[in-house]
Amino acid sequence: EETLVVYTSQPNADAQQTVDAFMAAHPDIKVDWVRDGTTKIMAKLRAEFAAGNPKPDVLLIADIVTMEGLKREGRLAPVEGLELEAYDPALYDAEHNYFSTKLITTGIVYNTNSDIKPTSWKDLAKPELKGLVAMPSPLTSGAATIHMEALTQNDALGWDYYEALAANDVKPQGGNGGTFKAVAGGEKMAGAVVDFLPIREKAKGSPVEFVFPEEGVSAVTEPVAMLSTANNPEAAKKFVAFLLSEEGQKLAADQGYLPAHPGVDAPAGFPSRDNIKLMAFDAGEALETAEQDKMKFIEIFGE
Amino acid sequence: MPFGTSAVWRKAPEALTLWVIVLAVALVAGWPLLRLASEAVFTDGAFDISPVQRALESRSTWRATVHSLETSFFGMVFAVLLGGLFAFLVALTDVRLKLPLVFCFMLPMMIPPQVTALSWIQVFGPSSALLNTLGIAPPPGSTNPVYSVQGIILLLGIQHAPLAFLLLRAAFRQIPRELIEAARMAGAGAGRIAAQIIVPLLTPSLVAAAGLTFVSALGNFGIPAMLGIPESYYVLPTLIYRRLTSFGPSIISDVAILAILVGVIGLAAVLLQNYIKSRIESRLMSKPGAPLFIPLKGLRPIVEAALWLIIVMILVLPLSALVATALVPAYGVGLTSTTASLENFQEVLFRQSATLRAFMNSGGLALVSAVALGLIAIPLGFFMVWQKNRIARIAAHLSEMPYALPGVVLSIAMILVFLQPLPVLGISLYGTMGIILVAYLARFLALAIKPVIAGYEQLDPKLDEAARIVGASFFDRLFRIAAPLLGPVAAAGGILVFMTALNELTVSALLWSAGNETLGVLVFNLDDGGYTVLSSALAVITVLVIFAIMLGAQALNGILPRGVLPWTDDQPTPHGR
Amino acid sequence: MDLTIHEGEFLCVLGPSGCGKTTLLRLIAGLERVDDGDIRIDDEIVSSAVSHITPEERNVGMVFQSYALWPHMSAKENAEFPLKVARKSADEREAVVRQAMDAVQLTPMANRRPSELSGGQQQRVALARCLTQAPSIVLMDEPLANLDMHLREEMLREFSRFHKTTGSTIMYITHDQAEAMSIADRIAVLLDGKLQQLCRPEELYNRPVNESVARFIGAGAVLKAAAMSAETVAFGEDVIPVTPNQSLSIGDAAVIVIRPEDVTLGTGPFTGRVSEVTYLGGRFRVQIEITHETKQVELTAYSAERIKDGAQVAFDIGRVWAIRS
Amino acid sequence: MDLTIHEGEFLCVLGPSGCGKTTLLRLIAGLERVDDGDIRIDDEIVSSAVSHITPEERNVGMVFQSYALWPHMSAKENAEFPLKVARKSADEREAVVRQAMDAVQLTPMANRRPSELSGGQQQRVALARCLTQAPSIVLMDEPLANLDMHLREEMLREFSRFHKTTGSTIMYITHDQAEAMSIADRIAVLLDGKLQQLCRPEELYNRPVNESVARFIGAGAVLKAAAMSAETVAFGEDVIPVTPNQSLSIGDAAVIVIRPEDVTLGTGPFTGRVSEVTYLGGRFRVQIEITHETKQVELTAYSAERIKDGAQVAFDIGRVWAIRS
Ligand SMILES: Nc1ncnc2c1ncn2[C@@H]1O[C@H](COP(=O)(O)OP(=O)(O)OP(=O)(O)O)[C@@H](O)[C@H]1O
Ligand SMILES: Nc1ncnc2c1ncn2[C@@H]1O[C@H](COP(=O)(O)OP(=O)(O)OP(=O)(O)O)[C@@H](O)[C@H]1O
Ligand SMILES: [Mg+2]
Ligand SMILES: [Mg+2]
Repeated sequence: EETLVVYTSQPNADAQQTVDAFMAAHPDIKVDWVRDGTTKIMAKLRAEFAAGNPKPDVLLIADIVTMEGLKREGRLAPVEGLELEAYDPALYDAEHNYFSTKLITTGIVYNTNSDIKPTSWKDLAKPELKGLVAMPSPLTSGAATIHMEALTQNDALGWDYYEALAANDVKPQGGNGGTFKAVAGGEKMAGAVVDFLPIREKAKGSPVEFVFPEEGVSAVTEPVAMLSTANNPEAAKKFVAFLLSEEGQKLAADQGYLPAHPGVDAPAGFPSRDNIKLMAFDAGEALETAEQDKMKFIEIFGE
Repeated sequence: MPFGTSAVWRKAPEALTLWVIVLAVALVAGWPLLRLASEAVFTDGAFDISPVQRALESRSTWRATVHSLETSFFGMVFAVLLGGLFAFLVALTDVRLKLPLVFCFMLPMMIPPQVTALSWIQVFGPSSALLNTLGIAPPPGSTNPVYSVQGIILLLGIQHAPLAFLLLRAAFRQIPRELIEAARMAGAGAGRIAAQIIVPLLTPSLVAAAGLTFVSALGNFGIPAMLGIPESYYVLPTLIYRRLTSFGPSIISDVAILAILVGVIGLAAVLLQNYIKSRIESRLMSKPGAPLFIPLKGLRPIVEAALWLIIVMILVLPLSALVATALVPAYGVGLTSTTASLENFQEVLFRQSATLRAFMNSGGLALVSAVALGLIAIPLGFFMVWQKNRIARIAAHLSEMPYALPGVVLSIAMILVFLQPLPVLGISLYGTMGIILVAYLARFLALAIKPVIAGYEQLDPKLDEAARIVGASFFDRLFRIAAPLLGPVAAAGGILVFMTALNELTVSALLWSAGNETLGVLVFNLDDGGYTVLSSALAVITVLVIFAIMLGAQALNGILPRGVLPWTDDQPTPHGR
Repeated sequence: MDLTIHEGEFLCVLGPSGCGKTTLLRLIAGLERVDDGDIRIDDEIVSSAVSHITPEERNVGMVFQSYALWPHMSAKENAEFPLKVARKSADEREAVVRQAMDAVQLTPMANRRPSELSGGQQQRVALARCLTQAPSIVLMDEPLANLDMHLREEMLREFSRFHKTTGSTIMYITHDQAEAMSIADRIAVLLDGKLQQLCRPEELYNRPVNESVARFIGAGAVLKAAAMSAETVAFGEDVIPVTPNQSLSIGDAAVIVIRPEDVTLGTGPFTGRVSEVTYLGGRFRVQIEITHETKQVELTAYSAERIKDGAQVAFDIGRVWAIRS
Repeated sequence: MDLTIHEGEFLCVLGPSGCGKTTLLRLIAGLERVDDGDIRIDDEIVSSAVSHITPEERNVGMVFQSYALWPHMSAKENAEFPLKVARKSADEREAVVRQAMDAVQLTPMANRRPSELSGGQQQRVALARCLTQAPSIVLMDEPLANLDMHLREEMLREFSRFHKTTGSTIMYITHDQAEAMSIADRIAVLLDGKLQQLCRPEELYNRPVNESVARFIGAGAVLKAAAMSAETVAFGEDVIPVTPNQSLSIGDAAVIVIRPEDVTLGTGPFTGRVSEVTYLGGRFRVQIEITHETKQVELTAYSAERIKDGAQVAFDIGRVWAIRS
């Protein structure tokens, strides 16, 4: 029996489902998995690098910027022979080092008690919402970093937009969970947040609404990659292939995420895949500018 | 008389014990920290001071340092005041219902800090079920008042007050009443007695309590993360966390540098403690005396009411908020008779197999850590205080560092050291429960030995001398004099370790692996994944389990030695009546 | 127990170990509450089953048997504390403390902590603390137990001086009977939890009220004997004179108290065997074994010269004290 | 200081408070290390600047001045501990402890904790603990300070018995000189950190080696006087006989030691004014003021009768002790 070690930032239940489904498809492979936030998983992995003995074969984390960084350090190994035809080339690395598995978009959430219902990113900078907007900090959340990069790469928004938000008394609220809680709890009326939280919780009765703003959304794509130090590259490849297969993509949809595969139906509560407009995003550029953008962010929001 | 020949053999057990303990401490606490520190100054094997310079030049580093100092300091002051007040009333006066009172007072410490923070947020936010029912909820959109420096200080204080309480209660009990009576006879009023007699007499324990609560607050992540980050108020642990999010290859060295900064602050605190202790002689002289006892008379109902009000504030309110959240189907839904259900409990208890496993794992880890550390504390204190052994002293000081560091940092240090198979033994702890255990041993060492050392410091060393005179060997003195005298304190420390380890999150977060998940990790992961209601349900279950354990231990009280259970009431009897 | 101390009196309390002397002082100080009965100071009830005035309001000073020094304060600070409490000016404190430290001969060690002092020095700090407080009632629990003879005498002289100048009432526990006799106005004897006798030292020594007190106070033999007349008791085949005692009449069973001073060695109608000789410094204590009422009993006498153990000695007995038993 | 204790000897250490008696015991017990010099037991060096045998290996027993009882053990358990340490069987322990508790008369309180005992009872627990240990060398630091006279005597008798039956060497600190004289084989006098004299009690009392010892031991006056012959010294306008002393020759400056026993009141060539009379129980101490070498000095005498303060008395002085000064 082979053992495959997976480090993932998927929520627990999702990770368990994914692993169970994979093991059902490959009964000869036993999967050991570790789940934690992307930051912690990366800290753990970094420590393992430093100690010279990284454990995982496969990495399944939130964003491609991190993957890009690892790729440049030579920590990843390309996986060949996958069926990638259906996928948007923007969703995987040209050298086949990492592959997006789903789309977790960052849009706008608002409390149903709110007087105004924002439909555009710019609405968050309106005076009616002064002091009432929450957003995750890129210093805490990987998704928020991508979001910042996407918005600042966008000509229509750019840093001016962040300046306007800062002027509107927006204070970055930790991670997505914190932002969502602030809005759902009524402390804030609106905020930028990843899609699945409000969509799921709304279904259970939480007083929130999620909108895909007209400028488009940023997305983290939960890329999967095999490490160059993988002990079990064969199984790793099978795992990657499984996630990108239709079966794997259906699983993501069942879990309540937008699948990366355009041919797989979006889960309930999401608009159809075609109606979701993604903002353009360049991971390589993001990797280069991320550090200094964070500094800029700090300057603007005065941490 | 055959002195000379046997001397070496007679001393062997003593020397052996000392070295075993010192080496154990060095292995679990010293080595990882050293390894971590080396990461700060070595980049790819080459000595490189530039990351240190960068970190020290960064303004955010200094701002976070100042924030850390202020929250830890005031958190400590608050914890010592609150814990000291309870300790005084419970140890020396005739307030009734001491058992439930202490029980309830200890509970906040058993609740993971992030859960505490969460529940306080829920209590005071605009959507607070409680405040809404009372009609005094702040309007939607107003900032939650607990998101503030004061909020952080308040919660750090409440979270750690039980630590101060336990240390000080034992100390209050040891004050011979005649020292207080002498002051009363001189006409001194209560205030003066408190300030000029009791406080100095309590010095070792007060300093230990202050040190422990300060270091706890310094290393606390959950509270400043939940309450500070939304307000962009960073302390060192949260700054470290933020650095972790930079993902780049420099994380480890950045983190190591900040960790060293925390370590330096912790060390400064230790040195300051030593300085204060050396200035104030508070060793009681050994003529035994009956303990002090203060009847409250007419004040008793008022005092009792005030105590219970505090309990309501620090325990019932946040806990009920937590329960309320656990009962609703989704976060933000109001708790009404129609929305309330036990669905979340069923989900975590019966549908998620990890829950049961996590309880077993955490329980086992906590138990082993508590017992092991309780056992180490007694000889370590013996060597350090009664034998005035320098090496033991260094080991004891070293043991405080891992407690001051943020858990993430400690676990990184653990990975750095224990990833590779152990030399000689050839087994690898990484990816097993073993590494979590080692990390727990390192982390909670301070919690276990501080109370014991403070206990030793209040006792007259003549008690040991008298035993040496009658020819008692090292083990005789350790087991028959030191252990019974310090046993209750050590056990109390061990129970603290157990309770804290059961809920521990930040250390195990990086160290767990599939099948080895701990309770704290489970609670955090649920919350982090957006399942706040499930995580609340699990937190409620955890509190209930702890409650049950405490009750179970209470049932065994009859067969346990006196004073072992920290919450039990061994009320001093008024003598001569 | 009913015990009245007069204002300005120096009262010693004598009693065997564990008889409740310390407890008595604690009751008077207000450190313990009474279950029954009452304690008055200046005719005011300070303790009773229902009311209780706290120690700090009583202006009572106490030297504890265990000293109760505050380990965190230097000798001087310990002594200064009552003055600080009384809000005395720094100058005044300085003067009073200096005087007290001089009185107990601790000025050179004024800045040491109690743990750096010898046992006797610690006890002297406790004394100094009591002196500075200068309370109207002073309770002392074996304040000189750890001091050498000369220091003891000086301290006693200091207490006398203090007693006279301040007019304070002193209640003093000691195990040294000679000390008690020498300093006390009156002595209270506590036995079996009861006050047995309260009177002037000479009366206590010469006329103990009952057998237990007679045995407890002073040395010597306490023997059963029958009263032969109002002024004689049977002793062996002889009679010996007794101090006239109202309560004693002919034929009464009595106990006689033969103090060492009542026995004169060398000549006399009686003879006995020396069973033990102990040097006491300057004189010897001689135990003489005789037969009295068919039992072997021992008398005690003092002798200036050493007498050989086992020797037969002649002796006479002076006028002794007899109590109806 | 050079001090040799013979095996099986009962040695008392006398010295003023704070002179280092406790420290001496602690050095012998091995609780303090020596800076210089050495300590030998049975000719083996146990302490020196370079080597140090630990207290637990010395088989030395000690009664601490502050008792050092273990608060978590009952009185009985405190006493039993040395036997447990010596791995005695339960039966044997039981028997020995019972005997020791009986000896100190604490059997009824055997199960109390030290904090529930009176001061004297605590001290007796400390004694019992030392008795059960039965070490070959026993160090006692004022073991009877808190006990009443009778208990003290019984304890002394118990020590004597213990001393005789076990043949152990005892070193005993006390402030009570009569106690020291009565029990000690030899007495060591420690003054100003030096061993001044080490000899048998009678010799110490009668022939102190120097002025300081003379002042410290016993009561009485120590006066300067010129030697008139080998057997007389000038006293006022008269001469008084002195005990022959080798070291003294005519014309030497000397100090004379006039013990109260040397002064006979009533008749004699000298007169003085009674300045103070103190009752001691059975006898009075009388202070007589006289002029000696142009200074007012005080002599001490004992009297069986009370003498009026301020009266003029005639007195004689017996053969006194003179030391070359
Ligand atoms: N821990 C200490 N530090 C400094 N000096 C000390 C310490 N302990 C005792 N001393 C001093 O050493 C001297 C000798 O003390 P020691 O206890 O031996 O006296 P002692 O002869 O036993 O007196 P006492 O009869 O009063 O008990 C004293 O002057 C005392 O002040
Ligand atoms: N805390 C206590 N609990 C119970 N009994 C006590 C306590 N303290 C003292 N006793 C007992 O009360 C009795 C009286 O004690 P007290 O201290 O008054 O005696 P004392 O006359 O001062 O004796 P000593 O001369 O030995 O100091 C003793 O038999 C003692 O055992
Ligand atoms: Mg007493
Ligand atoms: Mg001493």
